[in-house]
Amino acid sequence: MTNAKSIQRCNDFVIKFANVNGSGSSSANELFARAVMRMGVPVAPRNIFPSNIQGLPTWYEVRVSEAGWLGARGGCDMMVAMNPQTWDRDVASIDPGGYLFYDSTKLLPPSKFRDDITVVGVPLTAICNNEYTDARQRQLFKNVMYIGALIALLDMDFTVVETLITDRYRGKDQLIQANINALRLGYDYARTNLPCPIGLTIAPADGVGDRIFIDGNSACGLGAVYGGATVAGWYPITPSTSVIESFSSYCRKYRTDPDNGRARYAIVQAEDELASIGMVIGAGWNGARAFTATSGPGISLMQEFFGLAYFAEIPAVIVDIQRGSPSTGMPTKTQQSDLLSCAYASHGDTRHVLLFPEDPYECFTFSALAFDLAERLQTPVFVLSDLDIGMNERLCAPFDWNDERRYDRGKLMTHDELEAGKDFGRYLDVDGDGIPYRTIPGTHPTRGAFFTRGTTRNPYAKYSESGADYVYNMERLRRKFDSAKTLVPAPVLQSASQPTRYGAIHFGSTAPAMAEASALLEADGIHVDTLRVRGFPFCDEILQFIADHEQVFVVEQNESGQLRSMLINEGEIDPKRLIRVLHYDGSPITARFIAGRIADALSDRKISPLRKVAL
Amino acid sequence: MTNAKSIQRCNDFVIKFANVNGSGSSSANELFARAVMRMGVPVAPRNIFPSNIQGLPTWYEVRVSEAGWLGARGGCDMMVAMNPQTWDRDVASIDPGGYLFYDSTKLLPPSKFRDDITVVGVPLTAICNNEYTDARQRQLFKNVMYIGALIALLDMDFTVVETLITDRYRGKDQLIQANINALRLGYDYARTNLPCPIGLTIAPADGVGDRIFIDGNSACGLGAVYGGATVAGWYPITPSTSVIESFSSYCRKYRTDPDNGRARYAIVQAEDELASIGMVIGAGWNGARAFTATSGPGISLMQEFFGLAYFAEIPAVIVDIQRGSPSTGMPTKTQQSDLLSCAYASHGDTRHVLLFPEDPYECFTFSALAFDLAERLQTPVFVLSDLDIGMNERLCAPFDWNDERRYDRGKLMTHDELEAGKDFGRYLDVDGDGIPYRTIPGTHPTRGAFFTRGTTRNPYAKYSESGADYVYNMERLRRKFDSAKTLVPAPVLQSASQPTRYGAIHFGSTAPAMAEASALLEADGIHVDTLRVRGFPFCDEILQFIADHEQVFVVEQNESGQLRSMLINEGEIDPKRLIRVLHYDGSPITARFIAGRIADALSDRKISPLRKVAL
Amino acid sequence: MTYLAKPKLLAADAPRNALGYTRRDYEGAISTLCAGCGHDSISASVVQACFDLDVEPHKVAKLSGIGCSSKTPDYFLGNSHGFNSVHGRMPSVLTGAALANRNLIYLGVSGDGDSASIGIGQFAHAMRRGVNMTYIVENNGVYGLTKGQFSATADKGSKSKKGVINSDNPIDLVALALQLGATYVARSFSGDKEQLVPLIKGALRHNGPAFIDVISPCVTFNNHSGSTKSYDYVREHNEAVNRVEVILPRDPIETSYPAGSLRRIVQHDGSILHLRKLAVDYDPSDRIGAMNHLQERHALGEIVTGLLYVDSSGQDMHAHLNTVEKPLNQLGDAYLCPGSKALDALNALLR
Amino acid sequence: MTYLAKPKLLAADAPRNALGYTRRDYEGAISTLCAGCGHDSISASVVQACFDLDVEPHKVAKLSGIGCSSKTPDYFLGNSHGFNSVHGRMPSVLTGAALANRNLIYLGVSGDGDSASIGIGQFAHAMRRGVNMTYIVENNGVYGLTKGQFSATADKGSKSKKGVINSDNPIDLVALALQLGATYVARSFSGDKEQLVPLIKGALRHNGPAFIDVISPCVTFNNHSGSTKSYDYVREHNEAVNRVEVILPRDPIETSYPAGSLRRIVQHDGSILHLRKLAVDYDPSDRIGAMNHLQERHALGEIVTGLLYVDSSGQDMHAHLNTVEKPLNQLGDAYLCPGSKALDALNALLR
Ligand SMILES: Cc1ncc(C[n+]2csc(CCOP(=O)(O)OP(=O)(O)O)c2C)c(N)n1
Ligand SMILES: Cc1ncc(C[n+]2csc(CCOP(=O)(O)OP(=O)(O)O)c2C)c(N)n1
Ligand code: SF4
Ligand code: SF4
Ligand SMILES: [Mg+2]
Ligand SMILES: [Mg+2]
Repeated sequence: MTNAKSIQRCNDFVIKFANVNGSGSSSANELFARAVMRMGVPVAPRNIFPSNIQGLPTWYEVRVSEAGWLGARGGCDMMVAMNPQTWDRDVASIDPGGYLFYDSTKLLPPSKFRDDITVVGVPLTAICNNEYTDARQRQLFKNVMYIGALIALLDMDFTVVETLITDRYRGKDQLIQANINALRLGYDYARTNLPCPIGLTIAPADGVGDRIFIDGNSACGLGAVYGGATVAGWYPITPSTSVIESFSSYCRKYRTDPDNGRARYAIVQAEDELASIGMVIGAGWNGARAFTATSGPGISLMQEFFGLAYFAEIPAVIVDIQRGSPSTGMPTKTQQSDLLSCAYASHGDTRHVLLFPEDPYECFTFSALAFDLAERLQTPVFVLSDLDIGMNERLCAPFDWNDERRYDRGKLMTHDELEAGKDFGRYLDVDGDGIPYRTIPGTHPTRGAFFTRGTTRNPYAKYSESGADYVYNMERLRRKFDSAKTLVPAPVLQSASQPTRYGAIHFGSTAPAMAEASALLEADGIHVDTLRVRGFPFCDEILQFIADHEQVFVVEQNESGQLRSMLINEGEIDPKRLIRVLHYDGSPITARFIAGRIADALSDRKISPLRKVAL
Repeated sequence: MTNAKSIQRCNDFVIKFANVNGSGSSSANELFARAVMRMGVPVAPRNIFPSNIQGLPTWYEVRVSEAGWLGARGGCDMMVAMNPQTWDRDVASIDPGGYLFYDSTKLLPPSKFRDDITVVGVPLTAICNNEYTDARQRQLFKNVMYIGALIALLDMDFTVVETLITDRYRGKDQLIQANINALRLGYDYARTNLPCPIGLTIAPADGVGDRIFIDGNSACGLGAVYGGATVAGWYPITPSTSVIESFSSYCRKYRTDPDNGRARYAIVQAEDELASIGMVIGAGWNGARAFTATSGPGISLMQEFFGLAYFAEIPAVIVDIQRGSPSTGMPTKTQQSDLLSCAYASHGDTRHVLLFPEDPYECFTFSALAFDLAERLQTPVFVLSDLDIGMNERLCAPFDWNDERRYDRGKLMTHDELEAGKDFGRYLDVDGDGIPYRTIPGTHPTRGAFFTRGTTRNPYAKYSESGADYVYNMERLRRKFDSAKTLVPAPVLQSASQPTRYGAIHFGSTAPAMAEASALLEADGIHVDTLRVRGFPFCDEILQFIADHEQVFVVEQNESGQLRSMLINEGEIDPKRLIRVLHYDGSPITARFIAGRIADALSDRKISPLRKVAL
Repeated sequence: MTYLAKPKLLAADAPRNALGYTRRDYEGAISTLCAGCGHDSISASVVQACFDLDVEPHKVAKLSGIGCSSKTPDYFLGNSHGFNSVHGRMPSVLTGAALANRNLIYLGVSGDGDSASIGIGQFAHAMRRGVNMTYIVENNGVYGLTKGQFSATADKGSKSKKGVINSDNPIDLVALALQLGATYVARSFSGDKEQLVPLIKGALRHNGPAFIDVISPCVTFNNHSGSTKSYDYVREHNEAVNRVEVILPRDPIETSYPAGSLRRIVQHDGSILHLRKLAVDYDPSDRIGAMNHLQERHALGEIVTGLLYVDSSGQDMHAHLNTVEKPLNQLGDAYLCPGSKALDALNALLR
Repeated sequence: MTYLAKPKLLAADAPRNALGYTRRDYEGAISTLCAGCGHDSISASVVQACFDLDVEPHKVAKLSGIGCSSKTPDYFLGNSHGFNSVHGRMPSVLTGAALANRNLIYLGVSGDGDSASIGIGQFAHAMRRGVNMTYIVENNGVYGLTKGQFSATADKGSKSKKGVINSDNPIDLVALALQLGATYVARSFSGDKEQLVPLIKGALRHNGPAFIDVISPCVTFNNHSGSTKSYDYVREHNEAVNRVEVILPRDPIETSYPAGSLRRIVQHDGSILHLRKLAVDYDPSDRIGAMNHLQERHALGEIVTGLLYVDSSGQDMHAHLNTVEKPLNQLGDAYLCPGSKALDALNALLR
């Protein structure tokens, strides 16, 4: 039944699981991905799920790549079709020569299949039904069972999965046995009834190294713990909710006072996003490190408060897990489309500090760093992650922390300095960096108290309606923003194998696809230097990179080229030199897409952007 | 007591009244400005007031200009110093050779004066105290009294003011008499005890023509009435509140059903701005013309709803009277700093239609037009006025209306079309302009109903999470926005007296200062073509104007050059070609400032903007 | 699931109402909610109520916020215009819609998170403004769509599925509605259609703000023991004060009932509410008494259901605003635009 | 007016409190409010209360929203940190501040527009969350700073200065506070310092959410006849249920009073509230009874003032969250950062 031109690949293919939302398949699928990783083969899984709790279709796409490409690839070499609702499109979506795995309990007419793919059937339901009586069990173990079958079909190491199961349910021996049995049932059936392995196989390798496997939101939550956050005000919204769930579970683990079991943190689920950010600002004003996590709609609701924190100069950290927008948009799809609404948040002239993590490692690092920056700069700092990074497990460098490191509380005027009579002007620029000193409420009985407000005031925080005071303040805020350029993470340069006139700028979750795209292009003899922007305001290296290249592609996952607009405005760049490469349909960007667009642009020289696609 | 080098000018000077907030001086001062206008001399008054109800200093600056310059001029030829609190700065702010008018009842030491100005004292308090017993009367009539004195000092026509008073208090004869007596008291005192006239005089002229004298907010409210607005949801905020006050009083006047006295309109003071815009969107969805008026903080709070209206394509009109920002900023000062937060309002990729009125005439016209555009384009339309236009009376062309004109309800699918079986796809682009058809709830018993949502849906308004549907929609929205280019008012070109390589782009309340600046520059032999932008998206003429000039100055009243950023982004313009001329201290921009900046730039050729003042 | 095509066949003998519509004509898209979700029963009750009242579907506007509950308007009245707005802001959007056209029936559907958490302000102000609407909160004590966090209606001390105990005081939307001026206030249970359907009918025929708090268990996240919004808990603690029957003017003249047992309330539009007293002697016209009763029973852990308060004499927002009879969205140019003459006259005054 | 320098001279014999501070040490910048504004009297009462309680000024954090009322924190306690946040959002900002440092005294000042209109949601949720604060609403029934529009506390039927009649139902913040879980609820009148000062003192010493609604006439926009928030109206309709006296632990042992006439409540921090009953026989420990009384009297047009409800056993937000004693904003790196070892262990689990 395997046919001639069927795909033959080892450690380099995409397998997709089609399931029903809420059917408990995700943990089984995740088990599969981990198994691949444990065998030393880099793996990149992605959930594709609806904005719904139960009953709608979901997919779990696993990219296996010994070469280490972790971006979405596109296409599908093998489909595990467990959802009747989506059978037709699932079958249609298999690459020619690919494989279809299905539950062969019910007979399906040939019309339901394709003759250019290999069909692998296992009577999962039948097996389950005579193994288990309880309906929920039948459902759950069916999932484990197809994993078992896949182990055989892909020639994987059974013991690896066994160990995973044992680790996961440590202590619950019954559960362990039950799962392993189900696994075994599927494995044995395949071994005895199907030609194993098929053309797609997974062989032990050592492509993983010491990397860890975790989702970005968990990493953000952990980063907030390490960054010293003690207060979180939040409101649930997909895809950011798990940031707080992670923060609270890590806090329970690391921040529970050993002596009395009390909490060294406070997490409050607010009534909405206005209250969440209000709490963060109140806590920041009062000297605690505070943050919130949200997504697009929350960013819109917080605008007024962002302006207050900016103008009154209060530290705050906002983790924005971007999703398909505008409005409610595509709440369970990914996008990088909140840059403008964060960078220039709130009415009037404002500029905000942004950080762009590329993966869970940077989600951890930048989330921790954000608190230092927020206190150093006394302003809101935004960590702009997205659903692709945030809600998918990703292989990344292990987290590290330097125990010598101390939190940078920024310019805090102390009780003793005040006592010694040091001049305190809350909004006074004492050393030219635009950053004034602040005091924490309660610092000194008679000195250092001031009145915080969103209105104009003089350098000594006294209410003022004088244009001169206003301009002094705005110019200082501008200097302060310039000071931030050297504090945000520097960009990461990836030079082509040989000097080139072409460059590409990207950021965040585009990184893995960009890296792979560069390789694809190199293979075609197209050389492109790439620069990954990691922070805003933009430091000089970024502008230099643009100056050094004749044409620079700006690769983004939004419709209007938001980073490009910011580069043009902040860097005074001629738009003609920056070419948009935009992917924004809600799916993660792929190397194929990027390479294709760049190649096209360079080939047919249609490189000057068209008016109609202006920002 | 008049000294040699004192200023001698007729119909061309600035007189400033320094008063205390809440002392009832404003109506007297306004009387003065109107009198100048009635004498046929163009006049431009401006209130300078604090964010406070009573007791703080206010100023009323009246520019008298037979040449017709209505922008703020700067400087002060005569100060009417009625506020002890601010005496010193007021005296100091008089131009050398200028005049000081004060209440000479209390003797002041010479140190309180200057010897390079002419001092004119009238014992106002003394006169009042032996004329009136009631304290409030003493206060009020003192104001009228100094106007009387000014009539004599400036050689104005007493009867003109008499008539004004008679008109104002028509029917209240006692009040008329009392006021005229007070006026007379001041007038006679001056005539008999002071050398009249002084060097500043007002002579009859015919510089006013058929122009009218009204503030921009009243004009916006009237425009909404003419534009067919029936629903207003609002929340009080300075400086926008009077837009609604005007709308309601004009509605009472023009929209009260003659038969039964019932209202052909509904105005609801909402609990906050989120509710205001929510009501507007609900009403727009249901087929009524609805609007709200607000200012910066309101714009920030409405962001989420703007995104909904944009994405769900619901007509809405927002009148934004801009004020000093960010945050609470300078709530009683003027600025043009909400462009970015309106143009790209809400998270995700959005673009909104903006209109920029220059004066009350355009406030009226554009407010009315906004409702046609909102329904034609099925999207929010923003009228961006500001405090300078909105809260000051301004001479402008008389309002006009073409009775042939019918409201453009846009693409509405009717009951009969549905009945006839016409295909209805709520989000389907049937003719390439990107604008779909809509139905009003209740249109047809069994056809045309659809479910409105902020999530992605297919062209037939069915819920969808498909990337293809999303992209179709985003591309259509882009086409729709392009369609708007030809619908917004075209820019106004003012060519220099001779061909020039230099151009200046400006908008809104900058207009009068820009016009005067051009004249000043022409006088110095500097020729600049000016283009006044009146709408966003930008039509081709604007980009052509930029293309046609080597250097283009972009004159704005904000700190970052927001219009410039939009021009660069939307027009793909090389930033180097656009030079910022920014005034943002909260005071209205002046011709002196603009001309000075442009002259400097052109002289010392420091014309390429510096990195550090990027957007 | 929207993915499954909806069976179109219809029994020939399906009952039809006065308009000739069958129940099917009041249904909507197929629900995508979890099997057993209380919200689906409420949708069914709305369908039944509209069918019984011979409501013309296109004369109904259904609006909601965001949440599983707010999705439901997609699942009933497919021939009515619907608006799934933004989270917590349905009341303002509905208010605007009601201003635009006073002649439609406005049905607002929301959740406890949507109305008691993010939306509490708009809820409160819609009530006090007298918006003529039926406001249904599908109350499950949690945020279903975001996977089960406590909402503001969760009782103090109740346990989440993950075992967390809620320490905040609950917001009782019925108590608020009573306090803020709703003129028809009821509470019911999604599991009791017999009680719910007439309550919805009465609300749809009521003039002014009608609020119904429907306890609607979330089977996926809040149906465990320790929850006070589970099917079991509500069944055990449900204390119905009365049963309602809605009689339309066109209905046959009612037979007489033993005095005292029945209370007859004629609504603004001529429809009649028959209230059959249950357990306690309860006076639904005494607002303060109602609040008192509610609070006392709540203190005892009981859930008071039924028509708790009704004032059929109340005025609605349009009465306050004294707007014309004709819907504002139907006034022609001539009625709205004062024209050029008026403008010339005005110009004259401004010189 | 901030423009006038403040006279610095101070009578040598000015009374000093236990900390050696004079009343002047509790004052702030000179008020810029209208002469006669009720708000200024409240500021004076705050000054008096803090002076009497020997509060260390720098241990107080004063927060407000936007409005004339919200400006007042600038006019008292000049040695306390203040935060004039954004309109209607003081409660969330204060909540965050309270989370950061549990050891300061939190004084939230707001207006009726700030709290009952735009801020009603945050008001409600701060109460139900049990934030340990004194929340004062300076209630004048209008938006003073924007020139006199009705606020949501304006009574139905009351007349605006421009002659408009309010047709919306009023929001009674005291009734809401009682319903939502405030554990110290009072109403007073800016014109009655004798009543107000002790109420503020009791609130400042209360553990948990203490709410005081102070009717504070706006002389400029809402002091005319037809207003139910004018000095005259409030004086005529003020019905005080009790008088409070706050006894600190360090105060001399109190003399005995005739039984019944006096009620003694010991607060969490040892301070004692002496309640002297007035007119009616009123039980300030009966929450439901309090709501009932309030509503009944309101129906009669009376304004019930005094300490309406107090529960000295209540737990505050920090108790709910079980946070450590030491303020979170004072925990050093060592207490917050798990360090590299923990991280290595965690990495191991993630492979
Ligand atoms: C501004 C905003 N914040 C958060 C969300 C995420 N969100 C969607 S539904 C929901 C809560 C819904 O709870 P409820 O109203 O009780 O409805 P239920 O799902 O329980 O029926 C939240 C927080 C959102 N959509 N918009
Ligand atoms: C977001 C926002 N909307 C509107 C305003 C304008 N505004 C300032 S104060 C105020 C109302 C204040 O009323 P209240 O809280 O009762 O205080 P009062 O002045 O009466 O003491 C309003 C609407 C604002 N500052 N911010
Ligand atoms: S999650 Fe809960 S509320 Fe949402 S559909 Fe499922 S059962 Fe219903
Ligand atoms: S306007 Fe009213 S509230 Fe504001 S300061 Fe004046 S009197 Fe007080
Ligand atoms: Mg819920
Ligand atoms: Mg007020």
